Amino acid sequence: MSILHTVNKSPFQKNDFSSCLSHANAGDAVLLIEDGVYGAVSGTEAAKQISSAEASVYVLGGDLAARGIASDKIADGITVVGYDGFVDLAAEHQAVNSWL
Amino acid sequence: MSILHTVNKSPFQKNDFSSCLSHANAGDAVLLIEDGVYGAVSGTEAAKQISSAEASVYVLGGDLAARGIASDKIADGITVVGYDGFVDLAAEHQAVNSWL
Amino acid sequence: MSEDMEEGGTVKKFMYMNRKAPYGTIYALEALEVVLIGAAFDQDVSLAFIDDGVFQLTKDQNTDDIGIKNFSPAFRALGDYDVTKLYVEKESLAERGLTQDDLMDLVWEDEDDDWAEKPSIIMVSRDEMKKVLGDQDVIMSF
Amino acid sequence: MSEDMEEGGTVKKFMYMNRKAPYGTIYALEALEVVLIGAAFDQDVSLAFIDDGVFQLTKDQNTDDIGIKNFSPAFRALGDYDVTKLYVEKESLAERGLTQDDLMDLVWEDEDDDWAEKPSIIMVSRDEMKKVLGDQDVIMSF
Amino acid sequence: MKFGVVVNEGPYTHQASDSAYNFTKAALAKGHEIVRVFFYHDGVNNGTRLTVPPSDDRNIQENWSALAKEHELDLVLCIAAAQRRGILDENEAKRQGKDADNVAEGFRISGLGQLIEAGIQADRLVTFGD
Amino acid sequence: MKFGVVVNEGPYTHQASDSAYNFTKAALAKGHEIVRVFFYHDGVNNGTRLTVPPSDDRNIQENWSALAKEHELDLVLCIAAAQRRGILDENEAKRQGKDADNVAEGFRISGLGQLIEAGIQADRLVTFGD
Repeated sequence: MSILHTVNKSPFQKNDFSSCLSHANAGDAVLLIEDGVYGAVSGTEAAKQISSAEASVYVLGGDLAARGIASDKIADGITVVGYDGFVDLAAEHQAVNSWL
Repeated sequence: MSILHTVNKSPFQKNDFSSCLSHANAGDAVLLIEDGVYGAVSGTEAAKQISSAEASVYVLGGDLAARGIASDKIADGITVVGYDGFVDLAAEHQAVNSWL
Repeated sequence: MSEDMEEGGTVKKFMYMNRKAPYGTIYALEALEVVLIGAAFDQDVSLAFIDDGVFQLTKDQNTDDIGIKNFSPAFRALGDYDVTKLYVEKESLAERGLTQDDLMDLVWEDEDDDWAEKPSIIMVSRDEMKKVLGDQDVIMSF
Repeated sequence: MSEDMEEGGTVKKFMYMNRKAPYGTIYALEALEVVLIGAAFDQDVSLAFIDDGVFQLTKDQNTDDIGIKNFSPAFRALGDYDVTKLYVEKESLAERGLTQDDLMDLVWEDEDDDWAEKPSIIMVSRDEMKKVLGDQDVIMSF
Repeated sequence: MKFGVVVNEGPYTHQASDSAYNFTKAALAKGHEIVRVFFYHDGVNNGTRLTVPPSDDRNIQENWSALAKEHELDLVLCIAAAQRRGILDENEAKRQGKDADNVAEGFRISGLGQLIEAGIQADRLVTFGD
Repeated sequence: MKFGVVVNEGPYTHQASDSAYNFTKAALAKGHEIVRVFFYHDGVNNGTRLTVPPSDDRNIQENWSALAKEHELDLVLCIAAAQRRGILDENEAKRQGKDADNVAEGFRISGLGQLIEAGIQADRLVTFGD
């Protein structure tokens, strides 16, 4: 019993990211997509929140590349996936919660 | 030479409010409209930011009433105006900056 | 359609998650429209009010000046549709300078208890909300 | 139309304020379209990049996987349109884990200085940005 | 005083169009001039005549069209934004080979230059959006 | 596995429709079933055939229509949301006394019950929005 959460907004401008992290249970997964991928950049307040999160954190590679964020900028412990990985994550969890 | 700033988003969910306050000059006016009016409720983090702001802060009465916020809930130092007051504020300042 | 579903015997835990304020955007109103339609499907329904979603439930909303329809009275109808679990997050309310007294008094009538009026709003802590969210089969986000 | 305006002699300080990231929403792209059209009107134009707006200027954007057109190269054309003042807020960049090295190298050619290449990006502090914003006649927000 | 008004979001979804409408009415009531109302981004969706809002709610398009008629307002939909979003007048529909058009009375489709021009001609430009 | 997909924002303005499209294609490529794609809120604006995006950009409506044809997808526009926003098929246009319709091939207009049904029938419901 665990949930896949998706976050599609920048953590620097909107609270969806931090609200999601504070409502995710241990064993849940959080996938950053669209403008949400900015939360994966190392050395930021967002990255600090991720490092203390109970859930596993993933980020969509296509959205990173679109925004010019190189893989060496990604904070440790975050896994980059493609759309196929997104589908797998959705299948592996009992429900998907989109933090819109 | 001064600016009227408008903020139409909730300070609890988006950073437009705090970004606006930190970019407003002394002598500027800030008008809270739409979901921005939640920033006028006393006793919140948003109200604290307003109390230390250099700009004068106004709030649109119609948007307050729509959201069920009674006038005794409004933090001190904030002036309630109608749409006609909005027009006057726009006329009195050299430009209007909408924090969208 | 609800009959077909019942025949199939599928009863899922449906959560409608509300995190946005009313009027500034239409999501709150259109979410409520889904809840009202969804009530015919006899699923195990609950609503969560988190972050700015708690603003949807404030009492004394008066939209005359802004010219938009006041839809808050429709929340009072939820009980009649057997939608009786409205989870409201305490921390979200407090951060926004509100208490439960600022919210509408929403009730439902329990037919198994001589139609006694019971409160629909269930105040929960963030930790309790986490558990409620983790227990759902379908989460609709608005 | 720009000729009419010149005859009128009106030259205003136009500020295009960019506070949103690219691709997640269309505002950044459609703002740039306004700037390019507006360049024909011979006003005193500048752009501000504040908050997530700084993300519009990152280099090496590659949108192949998401299927949306990469419009970042269009920023390089701004110099040719005599749009040469792009104010970028230092604090916004730093909060987002970026430095100026992560941004495109945007330049314009100064015809009064033997077409010397000069940088279009002007890094400013938040306090300096406040002053720039306070000095405008028209502020277009996206 | 001369005001220009910009609407950046579509009807109903965001309050922007309602706020702009209320602001415009208040400015007119005070004797100000509205040089133009320019609809950009999803704002162009305010200009379709095909909306059928619930009968107990306001009709945003009809409100704008009526206000335009009463005060000879210039309501302009940005052509580039409108094309992306499927808002076409009869001419545009013909030009693009489309079999239908949807622009409402009182609105006209024109270029982004009309927005810049409004910024130059108006004493104040007021933008409503998301 | 059976997926339901929900799209809550219109084309171009938000990335939601693009992301949903890419997710749907990836799910189909992995052999999953898509029980329905439901368009709600401004999402109904994805279903107009009148868009004319710039020729060097993607055509979101055509992409959905083509994917629906190839995989027999059920693309449903919410009727209540569509009426508010001026999205009508031929029947609706007639019923509402409107002189034009704009729904694209492969999309159909139906009620909110179709969203609930998708939630019940699908193993996973994935929502894309703002």
